[in-house]
Amino acid sequence: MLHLPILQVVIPLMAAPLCLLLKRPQLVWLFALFVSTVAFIISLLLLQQVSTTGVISYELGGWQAPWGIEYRIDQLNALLLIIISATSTVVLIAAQTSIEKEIPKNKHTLFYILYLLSLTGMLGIVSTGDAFNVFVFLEISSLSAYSLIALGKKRQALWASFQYLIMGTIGATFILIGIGLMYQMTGTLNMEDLSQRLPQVAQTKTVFTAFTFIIVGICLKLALFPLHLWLPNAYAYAPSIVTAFFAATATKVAIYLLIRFTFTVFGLSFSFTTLPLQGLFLVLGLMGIIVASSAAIYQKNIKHLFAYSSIAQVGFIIIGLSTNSVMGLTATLLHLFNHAIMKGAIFLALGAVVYQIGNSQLVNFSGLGRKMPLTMAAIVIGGLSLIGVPLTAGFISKWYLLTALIENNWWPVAILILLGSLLTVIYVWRIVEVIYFKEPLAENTSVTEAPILFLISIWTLIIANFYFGIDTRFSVQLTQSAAQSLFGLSP
Amino acid sequence: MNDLFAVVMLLGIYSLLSASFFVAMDAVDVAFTEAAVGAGISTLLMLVVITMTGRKENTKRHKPFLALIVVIFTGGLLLYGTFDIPHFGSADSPIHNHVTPRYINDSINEIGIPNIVTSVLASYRAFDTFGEVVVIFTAGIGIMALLSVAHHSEDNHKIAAVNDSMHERYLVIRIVSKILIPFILLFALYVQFHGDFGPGGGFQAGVIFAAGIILYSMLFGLSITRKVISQPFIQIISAVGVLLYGSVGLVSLLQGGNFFDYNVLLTDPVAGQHLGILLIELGVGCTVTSVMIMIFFNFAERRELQQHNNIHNKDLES
Amino acid sequence: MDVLLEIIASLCLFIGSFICISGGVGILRFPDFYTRMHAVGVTDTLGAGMILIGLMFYSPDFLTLSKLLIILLLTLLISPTTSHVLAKAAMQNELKPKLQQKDSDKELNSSNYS
Amino acid sequence: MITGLFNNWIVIVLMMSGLYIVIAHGNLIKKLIGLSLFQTSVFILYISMAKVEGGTAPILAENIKELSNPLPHVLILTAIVVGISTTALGLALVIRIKEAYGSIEEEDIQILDNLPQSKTQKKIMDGEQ
Repeated sequence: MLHLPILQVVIPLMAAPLCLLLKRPQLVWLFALFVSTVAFIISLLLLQQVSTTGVISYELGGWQAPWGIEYRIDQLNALLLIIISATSTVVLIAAQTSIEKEIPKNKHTLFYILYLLSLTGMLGIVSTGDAFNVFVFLEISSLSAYSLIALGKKRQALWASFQYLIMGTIGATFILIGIGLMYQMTGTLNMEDLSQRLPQVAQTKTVFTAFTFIIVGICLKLALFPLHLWLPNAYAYAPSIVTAFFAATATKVAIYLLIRFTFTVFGLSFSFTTLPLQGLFLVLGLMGIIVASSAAIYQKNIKHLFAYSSIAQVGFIIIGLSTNSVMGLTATLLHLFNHAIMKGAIFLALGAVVYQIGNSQLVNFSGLGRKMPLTMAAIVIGGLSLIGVPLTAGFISKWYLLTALIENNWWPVAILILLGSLLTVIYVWRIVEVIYFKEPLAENTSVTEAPILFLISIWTLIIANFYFGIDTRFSVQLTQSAAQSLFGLSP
Repeated sequence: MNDLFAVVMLLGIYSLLSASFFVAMDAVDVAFTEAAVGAGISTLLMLVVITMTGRKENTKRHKPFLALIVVIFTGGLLLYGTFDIPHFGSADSPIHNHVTPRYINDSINEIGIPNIVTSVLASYRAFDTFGEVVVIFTAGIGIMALLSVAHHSEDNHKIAAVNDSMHERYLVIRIVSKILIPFILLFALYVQFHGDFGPGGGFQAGVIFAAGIILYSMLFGLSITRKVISQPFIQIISAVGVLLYGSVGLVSLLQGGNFFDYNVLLTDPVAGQHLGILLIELGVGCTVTSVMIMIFFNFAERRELQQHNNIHNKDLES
Repeated sequence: MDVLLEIIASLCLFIGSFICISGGVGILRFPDFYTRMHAVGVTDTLGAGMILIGLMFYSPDFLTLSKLLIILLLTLLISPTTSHVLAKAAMQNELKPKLQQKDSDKELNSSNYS
Repeated sequence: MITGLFNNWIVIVLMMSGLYIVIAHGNLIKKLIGLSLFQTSVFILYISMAKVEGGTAPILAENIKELSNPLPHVLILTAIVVGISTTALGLALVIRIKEAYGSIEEEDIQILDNLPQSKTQKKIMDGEQ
């Protein structure tokens, strides 16, 4: 029990090179699935431990915190760990079937290794309490992400991956500069230690610059509105499994970093009073919602469509942050959780379609509602959840967000958000129309339902979607107490 | 400048100059690494790629004004940020007074090796270094996933024929490097095991070792080198390096300490630290060597394949 | 004795640096690739060698001396080889030396290289 | 006053030239070169902050009192490795892009990407009719 925090990261990490020794893809898949499940169980145990004993601190190498590297798990970390490891496990169930048609046979083993490394990177970013360690694990996850995206079948995948590499590296280097400036002013790299030492130098120009660089760097990774250009292509051309995994987790990790740096490291008073961060997040979030949703309406490829929708959802999440209240932060975290569930399901379902008909152009979907009823139902339910229809998980997070906005008396913002949801209705309706009210294309008449492993993983997420839409005790309680502890209130 | 070859050479020179700057700034370990990596391996890799993609650049600028605005804005912000930075070389700035004094004053008692950089790298912040090894392992795997080609067995006569013709052309340099390569490998091993006392360590040693082998394969042909060091073999070595590093941590877990707590490896904590550092440096060395060789092999194989295809296409056309 | 050592050492250093500078001048003043490379290749070996020898006289202990000796040997081995390879690469890329080019240079060139 | 910050200003100039190359140049190899220039300049920023006036390299020996700060050195060792990994991966991508598109200029690639798309769009429109 004592070593859970480190095992959470090290088990998938050590499993990756072991896969190289196993060689046989079938075996490697089972092994990766097993490892991911173990990681999921560990994250649940960690959550339980956190909620009984409070923050867990684990000193690597037995060196005390500011000198050695510390792993620090509180409720926020535990929540993120669960999101990441759970989606990873569910997505892996379908992986074997999906990559059969999308990736050449001799690269299957390498695919699983990269997948595990990417999982490791994300888990590492979330668990660590050391600013520089964040950078190292960020690079592990990004490097594996670039290679995974480049494994896509079309040549556009290569170009998308290269663009992502350039943007991602600039972002990471910005974070590195920020960490360097911070270190120069305080002499420490440990987040807890930084948060104690930064207020003494908070008024200096250097700390302001450091903060800006870190925020911009994270926003590049996050694909916040004006910096989102790399995302749609990367999501659209990557292998379907990779898209499902990244759409559910990658932006979440970046948002975690944003919350961690603004709330914990720099502290509330610095982030929200010294800087106009609140207004900035609000404006960028709103613009992101409107622009990305409108762009989504005009997409011809459904993967592109939902990629733009992801950018819009990031907008919702950021607006929650900008309210600077416990309620708003709860909404943000809830939406993190719920968005992972619904986007995971949607992209997995798209993966199933790609498996059956070879691409994800909107035209090809016509009439598929009768051919692949379960898969299509999953896409529609996911879409409804994106809109925020009651009984789905999306409703809960939208509800909390609106409550938080009304609490702040931000009526215009609330109205704009409803408008954004309206745009969501439009693009989801386009898909519904094509799926159910059009005749199937000639070449798609013999299409059948997706393979069973696909259906298992898709419907696991859909059922979770309904469950968290109806029984909100678990998710709301968890996010609320995480938000309260971030604001320094005792839960 | 639109000749990429010249640009790459200039980048190499820039790296070498910054390495000398690092020496002037007392960062000998970093200088060593920068010289080996920046001026050595990365220049080499870029040159290999240029031979495949052409060395002329289109001179048209892409978005000069946007770029200029971004650059001026970022630069201005950074400039603004520098005004409160502690002055260069001043001993009373926070970084010299908060965390570091413990490394400087106590590491000799706690770890027992004179090179503080190595003790911080391999013990106090061992997990960062583990991450670094995994990063390079990831890059190796990623490049393999991108570039690996199916193997076709080559017949020995052909190799011998090519070998002979090359022997004529590269006689001098072949003989000289035959003399030099053993020394390069020996030097790599020296750097590997001397990292506790002077600048050096697993990473630098790995790069030098890989450079020796890459030199050999450039002069004597890939196929001959591949007979000694086959692809699967390097892959296994790179995995073993990461596993070795990680299992040092796992063993310390089993012994009742925290992850990477070398104190519990042996009964005497300082000896335990020595053992731990030795083992993880070995792990780093293994992974770095094999990944570097792997990267070069994959690049060069791809290049051979391209040339082969080109010749084939020309035959078809004529 | 010390004075003598000092004088020898500084003489070596002086000669070495003079040769290096002359190489630098050569790189600027010579007309084409091969002659420039000649300037650098020759002076680099000799100049660096002289500087290393000079430093050896200054070295405080045996360890430094032996390290310098190894560097010297490596320089002697590597520097000519690299010049050789450079020249060879230039020849293979059909870079022609600039010979005495006056009125009749075309004939001269063709007669030399046909 | 001014000399104490001089090192940072040099670093800023270097960094910004790297960043400019990344954004403004269309050639992919040139972009990677700019990226590595950018990263190397950040290394210089870190290393120059570690220097202590009158200090020596952080290797313990007798009769040495003042040492430079070893921690930034450690961080930069890690960062150099990360840098070379990124560059190598980027180069591998460039090779594949060259094979797939036949060019490594950003503009050519964008043109080539748009061509088949317009073709498919036509196809789609035909299909709808």
